[in-house]
Parts: sequence; C-alpha cells; structure tokens
Amino acid sequence: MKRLGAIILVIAALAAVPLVVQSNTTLNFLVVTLLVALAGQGWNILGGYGGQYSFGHAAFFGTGAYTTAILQVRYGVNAWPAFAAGIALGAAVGGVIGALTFRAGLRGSYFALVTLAFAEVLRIIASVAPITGAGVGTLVKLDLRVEVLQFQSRAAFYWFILALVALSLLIAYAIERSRFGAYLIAVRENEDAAKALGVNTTRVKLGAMIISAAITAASGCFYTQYFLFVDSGIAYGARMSIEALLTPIIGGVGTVFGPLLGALVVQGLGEAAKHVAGDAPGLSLIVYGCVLVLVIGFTPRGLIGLVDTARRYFVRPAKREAVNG
Amino acid sequence: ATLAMPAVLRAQGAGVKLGILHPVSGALSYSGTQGRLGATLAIEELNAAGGIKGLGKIDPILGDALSTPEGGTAEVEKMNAAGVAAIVGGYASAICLAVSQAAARYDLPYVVDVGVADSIVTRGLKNTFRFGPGFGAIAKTAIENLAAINDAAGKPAKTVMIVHEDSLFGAGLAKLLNTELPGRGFQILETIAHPTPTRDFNNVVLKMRAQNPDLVIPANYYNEYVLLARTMQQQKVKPKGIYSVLGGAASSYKFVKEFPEAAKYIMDCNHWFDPKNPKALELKKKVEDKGQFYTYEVYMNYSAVLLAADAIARAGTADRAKVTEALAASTFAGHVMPYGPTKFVNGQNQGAAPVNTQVLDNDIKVVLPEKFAQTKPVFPMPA
Amino acid sequence: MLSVERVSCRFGGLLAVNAASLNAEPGCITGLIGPNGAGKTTLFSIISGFQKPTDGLVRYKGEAITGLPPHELARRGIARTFQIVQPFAGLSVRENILVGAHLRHPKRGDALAAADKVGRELGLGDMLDRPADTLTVAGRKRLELAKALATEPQFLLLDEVLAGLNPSEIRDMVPVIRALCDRGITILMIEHVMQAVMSLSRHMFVLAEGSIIAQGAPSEVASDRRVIEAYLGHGAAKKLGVVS
Amino acid sequence: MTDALLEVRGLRAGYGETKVLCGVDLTVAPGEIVAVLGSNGVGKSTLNRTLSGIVRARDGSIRFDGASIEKEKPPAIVERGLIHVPEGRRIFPNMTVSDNLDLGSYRRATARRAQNRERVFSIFPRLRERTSQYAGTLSGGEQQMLAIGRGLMAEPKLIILDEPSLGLSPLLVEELFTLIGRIRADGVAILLVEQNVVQSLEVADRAYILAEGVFVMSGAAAAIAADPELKRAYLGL
Amino acid sequence: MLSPVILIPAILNGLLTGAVYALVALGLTLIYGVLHIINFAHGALLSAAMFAAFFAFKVLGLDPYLAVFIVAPAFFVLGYGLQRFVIGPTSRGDDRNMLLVTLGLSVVIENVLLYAFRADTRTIDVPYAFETLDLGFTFLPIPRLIGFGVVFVVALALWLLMRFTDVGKAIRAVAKEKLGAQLSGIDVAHVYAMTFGLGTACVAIAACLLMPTYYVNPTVGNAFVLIAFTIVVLGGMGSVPGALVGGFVIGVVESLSGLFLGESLGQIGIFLIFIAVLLVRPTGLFGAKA
Ligand SMILES: Nc1ncnc2c1ncn2[C@@H]1O[C@H](COP(=O)(O)OP(=O)(O)OP(=O)(O)O)[C@@H](O)[C@H]1O
Ligand SMILES: Nc1ncnc2c1ncn2[C@@H]1O[C@H](COP(=O)(O)OP(=O)(O)OP(=O)(O)O)[C@@H](O)[C@H]1O
Ligand SMILES: [Mg+2]
Ligand SMILES: [Mg+2]
Repeated sequence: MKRLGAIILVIAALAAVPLVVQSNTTLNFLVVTLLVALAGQGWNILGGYGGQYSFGHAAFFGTGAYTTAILQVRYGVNAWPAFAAGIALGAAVGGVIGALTFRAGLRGSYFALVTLAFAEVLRIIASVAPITGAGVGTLVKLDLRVEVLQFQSRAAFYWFILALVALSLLIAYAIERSRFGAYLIAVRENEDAAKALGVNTTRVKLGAMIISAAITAASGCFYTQYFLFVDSGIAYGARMSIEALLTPIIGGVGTVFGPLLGALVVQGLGEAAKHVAGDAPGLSLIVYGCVLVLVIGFTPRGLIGLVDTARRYFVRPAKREAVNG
Repeated sequence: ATLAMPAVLRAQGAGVKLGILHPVSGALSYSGTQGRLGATLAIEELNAAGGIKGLGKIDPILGDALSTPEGGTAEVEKMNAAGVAAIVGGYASAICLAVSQAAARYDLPYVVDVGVADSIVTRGLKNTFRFGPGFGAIAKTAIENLAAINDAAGKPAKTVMIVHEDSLFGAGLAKLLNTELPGRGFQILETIAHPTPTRDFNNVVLKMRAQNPDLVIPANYYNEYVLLARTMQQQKVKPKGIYSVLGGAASSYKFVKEFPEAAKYIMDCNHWFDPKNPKALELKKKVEDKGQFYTYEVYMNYSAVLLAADAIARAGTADRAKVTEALAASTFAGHVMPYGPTKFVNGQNQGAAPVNTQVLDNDIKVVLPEKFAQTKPVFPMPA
Repeated sequence: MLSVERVSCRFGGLLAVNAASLNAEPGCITGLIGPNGAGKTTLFSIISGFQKPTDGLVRYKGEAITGLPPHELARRGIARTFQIVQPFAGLSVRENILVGAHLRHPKRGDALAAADKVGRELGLGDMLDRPADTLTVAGRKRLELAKALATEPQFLLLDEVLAGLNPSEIRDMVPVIRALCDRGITILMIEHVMQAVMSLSRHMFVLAEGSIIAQGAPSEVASDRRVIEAYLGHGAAKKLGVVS
Repeated sequence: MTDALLEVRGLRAGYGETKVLCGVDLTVAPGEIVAVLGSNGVGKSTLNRTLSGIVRARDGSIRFDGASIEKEKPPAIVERGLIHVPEGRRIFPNMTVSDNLDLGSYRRATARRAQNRERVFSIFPRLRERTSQYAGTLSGGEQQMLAIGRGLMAEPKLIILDEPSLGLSPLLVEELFTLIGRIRADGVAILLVEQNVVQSLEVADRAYILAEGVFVMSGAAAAIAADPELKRAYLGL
Repeated sequence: MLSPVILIPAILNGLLTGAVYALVALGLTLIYGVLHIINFAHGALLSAAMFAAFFAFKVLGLDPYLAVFIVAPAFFVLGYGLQRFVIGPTSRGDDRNMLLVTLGLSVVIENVLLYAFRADTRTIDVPYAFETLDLGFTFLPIPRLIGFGVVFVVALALWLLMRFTDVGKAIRAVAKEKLGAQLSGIDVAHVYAMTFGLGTACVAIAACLLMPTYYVNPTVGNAFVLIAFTIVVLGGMGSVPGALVGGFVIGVVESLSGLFLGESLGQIGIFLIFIAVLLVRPTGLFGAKA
C-alpha cells in the first residue's frame, strides 16, 4: 500500500512539472527521459523481475514505432488506433520470440544474444523492405491535432508519456504483488527450484516477455508520434536495446521505480556532461562515461539501493507489512 | 514566437545568435566536424568584418546532434531557448527531417546544409530551406551527364553495375538510377545494396569480375568507398569507367592523396565548390592550412552560413518571421558553390546542382557542366 | 501410490540407474538408501520429471507420468527437495516459501498466510524476514522442506533433508517428518542417517550401482550382508545393533 | 604457547550488523586434531572463514606457523599451508575431477602434484574412476570426496574440514574418520567441524564448544564426551 | 550466379574474413565466454589497438606485423589494468555492474579517441597491401592470408593455455566458483585481470592484422563486436575451438548469403544461422552445458 502511495505521489509531482517549468528545452528533455524510462520499464519486467536479460528490446521498440508510422502513412489509419496496434504487434513479436527461445530452453547469455539477433534480423529486413520505406524510412505528416495524436504543446506530449509511464509503474506494482510476479521472481532466482514448486517456467517467462514487449513497444509508438520519423537504425538499432537495459540496471533492477530513476539520472548525466565539457567533440561523452562508471562504483545495487540504504539509515525499520498484504 | 521576444530585444546591436547544428560525435562525427569547421570559418570571416550590419557580431550556438534525430531535436530546443535567429546544419537526412520539424514548431528558420532527402523540403514546412541540391536534382544531373560523357566518347559503356549503401541516400539514388538509366541506353546488370559499415567488399568485386560491367556506379560513404576501390584494385577489376554518384570518396582530396592508384580516373557527380571562384580557393587554402581536408561539408556549410547571415542582414532584425521571409526572397550570390544566385521555391534552392569531377593528375578536376569545367573528361579509362 | 518400473538412466557411458523398480505405499514412509553415487538422486530426478529416463516407466496413482514436466507433477501433488539445496537466494525466507504456497493459493494474501504457517511449523518462524542466503546449512535444509510442503503435496520426495543437522536437531526433525506422514502425505526419502531413516520407514529399498540390491523392513535390510558390505560398513552395522 | 601451529586470540567477526564471533581463543598444536562443536548457526563456519581470510577479522589476532595472518588475503594464507575445505564443497563444477585436483596444488606443492594425486586416488578410489567427469555431475558424496581431495593436494600443515561427513554413506563416514586419522599420521593438524559429534570426539584430541559467539567449553575430547551435562545442553545427546 | 567460378572464391573469401572475426572472438571468448563479463568495451579496445598500430606505423615506421610484438603486450597491460583497477573495483563482482562499467568504458575510450584523433578515417599504406596470391580463378590478398595463418597460431596457443596450464585452469575455475578458487589459493582479482588482459591482447593482435587492409577511426571496432559476440555464443561460451570454427562459419555464411541475398540482406544470414543453431542446440556448437 505504501508503494502505491509513492507511485501516486511521484506521478503527481511529475505531472505538476509543466505548471512550474515553462522551458521547452526542459520539457523536451523530460519527454525523452520518460520515453527511455518507459522502454526501460518494459525491459525491467522481463530482465529485472524475470532475470532474463534481453539485448534486443529494440525488436519491440521498433515494431511499435514502425507499426504506428506505417499504419498512418500507408493505410491511412488514425494515429490513436495505430498506436494501440503498435503495442499489440510489439507484444505479438515478443510472444513469438519468447515462444521460440524459451521453448528451446535458452538462458542467460544465450538468450541475451538471441534476442539481439532477432532485433538485428528485424533491422536488416526493415532496411530493405518496401513497406518500411527501406533505407528512406517512414515519415509521418506533421499535423498538430489531438485527433491524430500530435499535440501543439510539449506539455501535452509530456503528460501523455507520463500517463504511459504511470501505467507501467502500476503494472510493475501489480506484478510484484501477484502470483505471476512471485513466480517470475522465482524463475529469476532459481529456475529448477521454481519448476519443482509447480511453476510452469516457460509460460511465466513467456507472459513476462509479452508484457515487457508491449510496454517497450508503447515507447516506440510514442517515439513515432513525437519525432514523426522512423528508420531502421532508429527503430531496431542496438542503441535502444542498450538504453532499455541501461536505465533499469542503473536505477535498480526488479524494482518499480528503478527504470524511472535510472532514466532521470542517465539522461540528466548526459545533459550535465554537455554543460561541463562544452563544445569539443567527444569531451562531453568522456565525462559522461567516467561519471557513469563512478556512479556504478558507488551504487553497486543500483540507485534504488542507495535510497534503501538511506531509508534504513534514517527510518527505523517498521514491522514488515507483507504479512497482512 | 512570443517566447522569442525577449531574445529579439536583447539581440539589437548586441549581436545575433545563430544555431550551428552538426553530428560532431557518434557515427557521423567526421562529417559533422567538417561541417562545423565550414560554418565557424564563415562566422569568423563575417565577424572579422564587423558582423551583420546593424545587428552586430554573430554569436554561434554550437550544437551536437550526437548522430541521432533525437539528439538533433534536443539541440533545437536549446537553440530556440537561447534565442537564435536561425539554425544552419543537420548534415544527415534523418537528422534534418527531425530538426526541420522541431524548428517548425517555433517558426524558427532552418537552413539545411547537406541532407539530400527530397522529403525534407517537400513537406510544406515554411521554415526550412535547403541550400544544396536534393536527390531528384542530383540523380537527374548525374544521369544526364553520364549519358553526355558516354555519348561524347562514342558510347563505349553499355552495361552498368550499381553499388550503393542501403540507407536513405544510397537507396533512394539507386532507385532513381534504376528507372532512368535503361531509357538512356544502359543495361543495369545488377544493383548491390550494402549496409554501413560493411567490412568486406570481396564478394561485390567477385560479382563484378563475373559480370564484367563496362561501368561501375558506386554511391556510398567514404569508408566503404575506400574499401571498395581498394578491393577492386586488389582483385584487379578494371571497368571502362567508375562513375560515382555522391561517392563518399571520389571527390575527396584525402582519398586522392592516400590512394592515388585506386583513385585514378574515377568520376563523380557530387557537391563541389566553384573552382573558378577565388573565394572558394581562398577558403580551400585556409582549410588546408589548418591541416584539414577541403571536403564538401566545409564549403556547403560555409556557404549556408553566409546565406543565412545575408538573410538576417536583409531582414535587419533577428525576428524569425522576418528572417524567414528574407530567406524565401533570397538571391544571394556570395557563396562559393557553382549554383548562381539562390532562389528558393518551396524551400529548395533552384540553382543548386551537383557537378561532375574526375581524378586526373592526382587532383580533382571539374569536367561538367561546361560553365564550371576545368578540363574534359577522360573516358573510357586508359588501360 | 507410486511405482517405478524397471527404470534406467544413462549418462554417456555411465549407467547411473539400471532397471530399478520400487514402489511407495500410500500413507507411509519409504526409505531409499545406498552408497554415494548409486543413483538415488538421479532416480528422484526421474520421478519428479527433471530427468528423462532412458528406459522404464513411472506410475503415480496408477497413471503413467514418465516424461511429464516437473510443474505438472507438482500440480498433481508430487513435491521434492533437492540434496544440494536450491533456495531462491536473493529472496527472504518468507518469499521463498510463498512461491510454493502459491501453487494452491492464487491470492497473495492467502498464500502469505499459508507460507507463514508452514514456516513456523518447520521452526523458521524467527527467520521469515531473513534473506535465504544468510541461513546456515541446517536452516537451508529446513527451508528446502518448507518450500516443498507449501505446495501441499500428497507425495513427497525427500533427498537427504537430515544431512548437516546435529543429533539433537535430527531428533527434533524426525517427529516433524512423521507428522507429515500422519497427515496423509506419502513420503519417499533418501537418507544416510540410519537411525532416523530406520525408525521412520515402514519399508526400505537399497540402491547400489544403479540397481536395487535389497528391500524389505528396515531391520531386514540393515542386516543384509550385501547392504552391509556395500553401504553400511561393519562399524555402523554394529552401532545399529543389526549385527553383533 | 609458542609451539602452537595456530593460535587465535580474542577473535571477533561477523556480517554487516550481525556479530557472530565475540572474542574467541583457540589453539591447535602441530599434528593435533581439534574438534569445534556447536549447534547450527552458532558461527563455526564463520570461524573457519575468518581463519582462511574469506571473512575479515574485526578484532583479535590469528597466528599461524609463526606469522600473523589476520590481515592476509586467502591466497597468502593458502600459501602458508592453512587449507580450508569449506562446507558446501565449492568444487569447480565446470571442470573435470582431474582439473579440480590440479587446482588444489595451484599455489602449494605444485611440484609434487603427480604424487599427491596418487595419494588422493588411493584414499578415494572412486575419484580415479571419475577423473574426466565434470565435477558438477558427481553425486553428492563424490563431490565431498573431491573437495577433501582437492584440499589435500596442497600438502596442508593445517587442514580445516567443515562438515566433511555431510552426505556420505555410513560406510564412507567410517572411512572418512579413519582417513582423518591417516592425515594426522602424515603430520597434518586438523581442525574438524562436524555434526557427527560422537565420532568427532572419538577421533579428536581436544574439542571446543561454541555457543553464542564464544567458546563455552574446551578440553580433552574424551573428557567432553564423558560430560553428561554438556552433552545434554549443547549436543542434544 | 551459382557457378563455381564465383562460389569457390566467395567461400575462400568467407574463410579469410572469418579468420579475423575469429581472432576478435577469441579475445571475447575469454572475457565473455569464460568470465561472463559482457564486455561492451571490446569494440572500443579494438579501435584503440588499431590506432596504436596506425601510429606505430606512422610515427615509428613499424610494420603492423612487427607492431604486434609491442601493441599486444601493451594492450595486455592495458586490459589487465582496466579490469584490476576499474572494472573489478567498481563492479564488485556483480555481472550487471560489469556490463554497465564496460559500457561506460566503451563510451570513454571511443570518445577519447575521437577527441584526440578526430573522426577521420585513416589508413596506412604498406607496400604489400595489394599483393595477392593468384589462384587463376581468384586472387587471395596476402595480408589476409597472413591473418588466416596467425589466427590458428593464436587459437592453438590459447587452447593449450586454457587446457593445460594452471593459469588456464584457474581462469575457468574462477569463472564458476570464486570462493572455492580463493580457498585453493587462487587470487581471484589477479586471475580476472589476467584474463581480461589476454582477451585484450587478442584484440590487439587482430587490430595489427587488420591494419594493412582496413581503415581505422574511433568507431571502427563496433563493426566487429556484434559479430564477435555472435561467434562466441555460436561456438559455445568459452570454447576456443568454438570461437575458431564459429568465426569461419560466420565468415562463410556472411559471404554466401551476401552473394545470394545481396550485401544488405546478407547480414541477415549471420543472425538467422545463429538463431537456428541455438534453437536446435541451446549451448552452441561446442558448448558443454548450459
Ligand atoms: N548429468 C550427469 N552426467 C554424468 N554423470 C552423472 C550425471 N548426473 C549424475 N551422474 C553420475 O551418476 C551417478 C549417480 O548419481 P546420483 O546423484 O544419483 O547418486 P546418489 O545415489 O544420489 O549419491 P549420493 O548419495 O552421493 O548423493 C554418479 O556416479 C554421478 O557421478
Ligand atoms: N553471508 C552472511 N550474511 C549474514 N549473515 C550470515 C552470513 N553467513 C552466515 N550468517 C549468519 O551467521 C551466523 C553463523 O553462521 P555459520 O555459518 O558460521 O554457522 P555454523 O555454526 O557454521 O552453522 P552450521 O552448522 O549450520 O553450518 C548464522 O546466524 C548465519 O545465519
Ligand atoms: Mg544424491
Ligand atoms: Mg557451518
């Protein structure tokens, strides 16, 4: 219950930001941050809770992004249903990849690299297939109307992505408190032990994969609506796969707030580094990389770990509420 | 536009802010830095001459697009907040697309330096102006000039092989070539797309050996171009001609200097400065004195900045609407490109066109169009 | 309840289980003993669906269950513990047991209550909030049992749950196991602690080099010459009082 | 006690906020078998881990073979001849039995590897049959043999055996205790942590009983075995 | 199209390319396959090593094949230091953190190169760069043939090291059971660093072999990492023969699918083969067990 309160509080606080901050630079930064947080939350469901590290979440991000774009541009579908279709198709791709890999019993590094391979296959196909616009990519018409899911103001975009992030937090929260979640975590910790306790590990992983893919696909759909352009590198390139795993790991894997926190820090770090380093090419990224390494060095369990430590330090541990749910 | 007001007020006399946006880190960083070099050289010159009349010196706001569209968009936001009068740059088409649109939200004038995708200027964005030529124009020129060269030599080339990179520029070009060339009496044996980066061109060259085309048309970025040319040399494949379109290397001094053998007689239809314009040669010297190569990113950005500055000067203010208007009405002739005075129709500079160059005597010479040509093309390649 | 019929299992060149047959009567404890490496754990893995036998059949309540996946067997009421304990290391003791409890209690609240109950029964009441990886050997053994019990099995496979416990703890544990049996859970247990397994089991099987070499009432088995030679040793046999 | 091989004074250790050992004194003379007994979770394994450098000593001193080792890292302690065969075996599952044994002599007695290997095989013939099997697929008991064998490969001066009889068949347990006698006969001192109290006290020279972070009792093994009060209170016999 | 005139050269070419892939993968199979450090910095280190070979040639006039003897030891030391003083301490043995730290390192290395040497593409001009072996139906570039030979030497050396030396055994031991290793007297941090150093040295060798026919810029290494990861997994994590065979398989598959599907789609062949193999054999070609 406490956690639910925290989610509401955090979202409310974030929702108030545009009322205070008018700068579009900041809002744009926050939108991109939330976009990454959403993709990261998707990864977190499978990788954080389920322990199945995927290096290929771009497969879902890209499917969401392309579906939204292609349906609008080629088939004249309205952006809203196109957005939903993007999520659905992303989930379906997750289902297919999951079914193939989990059934084959792929784990650990093998799983990680196979997901990456799937993303690469999709990237290559997208770079030559006519329907995606091949190398040219797909461009969505700029048309700032709510009916086509393009908002005049950055703030509206911000609230929209924030709503999606809020939803993803609630999903993570609900998973944590469900049987499915307990099973998922059990699979992460020890798959054999879980099997012995009646957990259909393949099915649990598959379920997690689908949810995970859907969430990451949603961030892809949003990408299309926000930037109105997608090509194979953007959609299925390794960069998104890395962002999606970087943020939850930095923030704290297998925690509700990890991806959001991680995204804020990682993106913020990137911005800060630019300010510190100035205009020389590469310098800002050097600073960024160094600080990243330091952050990891000082927060071995992710930033959430730091928060926990602080709480333990300041607040006397109350009797665990878990007993009565 | 209301947001920009304070910035405009501040700008009076105190200088003009100009956004200079390039991908200076990440995959496109080489082109990005070259572009930035050209832009800053232009600003230095302008400022040395007192800046923009009535408005003062130009204050460049340098931005790094990190080689991604999002990176470009974020920089636009910052530049907008900083109150720039216009933005110049972009380089890659994907970045240009994202940037033009982000700038459009603020009616912020944007001058595209290179990005060749036609969609950049065909979307009806009022703020976007492309100084250089787009695909359509490039491909058209390339095909016409190729036919002209071939005809002049007595049609020695009948069969063609196209090797292109598979993203926006290469793929788009290949498509146009494929529809146009057959009509001009060329038979296309094969069109080979390859990704960037490609690690190995031996198979492509093997196919060339097997099919023995008269003409090879490469369209790719510098690194792949170099690998391809080297591999052809290694495998001893010598077609009658290599005619590249926007070839990343064929009209690069660096390539000619480092691989004189592989570069010999290669023809290219590409962005190129006006070799008869003393200002262009002066700039070339300046760049080479800095130890850099005089690449198309340099002079195109140099010119694009001058163009933007001219518009701001004519507008007499940093007000965006006025600058946009001034750009749209621009007839600027002070640049270093073989374009003639600028004339924008729907944001596209009508005079912009590529030229044909050929590597001759360890140098790059313009061979077409006649107006700018330094010498005649040598075709077919002497054995 | 359960019958294993001429089951064999081969690993490369090694025949780990060789046409072994045994059966467990409902409602009682059956012991399985044998030298190290005899194939006892392998046999458990086959029964619980973790290992496919090369040959042979396993029947549970009359139905053939050979080759069914472990989770399906767990659902039908077969639970096992692992000789090399398999805790969910990063989780608390309570959360460990919870996973098992969820099998019969989909709702989190019910499952938590069930988990706490099982935990307390097995003397883990004070440690419910501790991370499982800070437990001592004995604690982990109890946890292993608790997880299995939480699935509310009808048939329980115990692989050396008493190993690592000291004499007084074994003494405490024996009645716990007997109570399970009294509750109606059929148990098949592998154990090297002879006093305990002899006092608990109604019937015992001896596996050596993959084959059943003896079976019968505990005292019979323990005094079998072959069993003493292969497994018990004369010292232990003497202590047990089965030989003079 | 200058002739002690191992001399521990006022040792304190624990994990995070948990204090496990609160001032432990212990000595082991060369060639001696010392048993450490105590119920589950009192910290016997923690003591072992502290001696071998895995867990940092928070206070107190550990002298081994004439040198202070409480600040040393595990490899250095191994180098000195103090070998710890841990509970839970900790063999290398992805490697063959043979490679596991080789690594036992990674830092010590490398030159006499072949001889020592023969010695281990003569003690555990079972391992000889399994030389090229992956250790992770050994049966529980076989793994235990391998763990002890690996420890012996380093020609220890003092070997710490943490619950060595765990999971062994009665016959093998018997053999193990015979073996412990044999190891001692080679001049190796042994610190034995066991749940198998009766047999441990039979084979040990002296014994310590750990409870609540301190030794509550120590003395000749025979005397302890005979003390009825103690047996009832701490050993549940 | 299917004529042997083109097919056989394509296969030969695939093998030659595969050799370089294998060499990059050999370094990775130690770091990633054995220690399970997902080394995102592998590509950046390759770029760095190529720069080192480049400058050895430009500044010292050293032929890349001779530069191996300086660059490889130097990169061994670099790799050792990175693991011992950066990756090890900051990640504290946690796999996830290692992944992040190497990711951070890759960003740092790449951009240090960018900052120091700019994004220029550079090449060296050795006299033998265009030498070929004329087989009648095709030409095999001499530099690539040398690379082909060297990869076998390196693979054999690594294989012997991993199989028969204590260091090799310690590396494998540490990967699975750190506590057991410590108690056997193995200095875990040292062994980790050694392994990382060895892997990095392999990358340096690959860099020197690539230099005569390839170019270098700050991001050039990235083109090889993904392939290398694929090879390591395809061959079986940590298997030296696996990395070798995997390299050749991938080289040939890439070459042939490039031939039949076109270079763009050709890359797809690599990943499809990779996926197909793993779906059938989840532990790779030479993997022992999961
Ligand atoms: N996956 C495997 N590959 C090869 N051999 C195996 C495998 N699993 C088990 N074995 C071998 O099969 C034999 C039987 O092993 P099992 O674990 O069943 O013995 P056990 O009777 O349980 O012994 P213990 O009492 O020591 O636990 C052993 O010799 C073991 O080495
Ligand atoms: N890594 C750890 N972190 C926190 N607490 C630990 C850790 N390891 C052990 N403990 C705790 O320290 C105490 C002593 O444990 P130790 O393993 O030394 O006991 P032991 O006497 O060896 O018990 P056993 O006979 O069961 O092996 C126990 O309460 C245990 O839960
Ligand atoms: Mg067993
Ligand atoms: Mg212990």
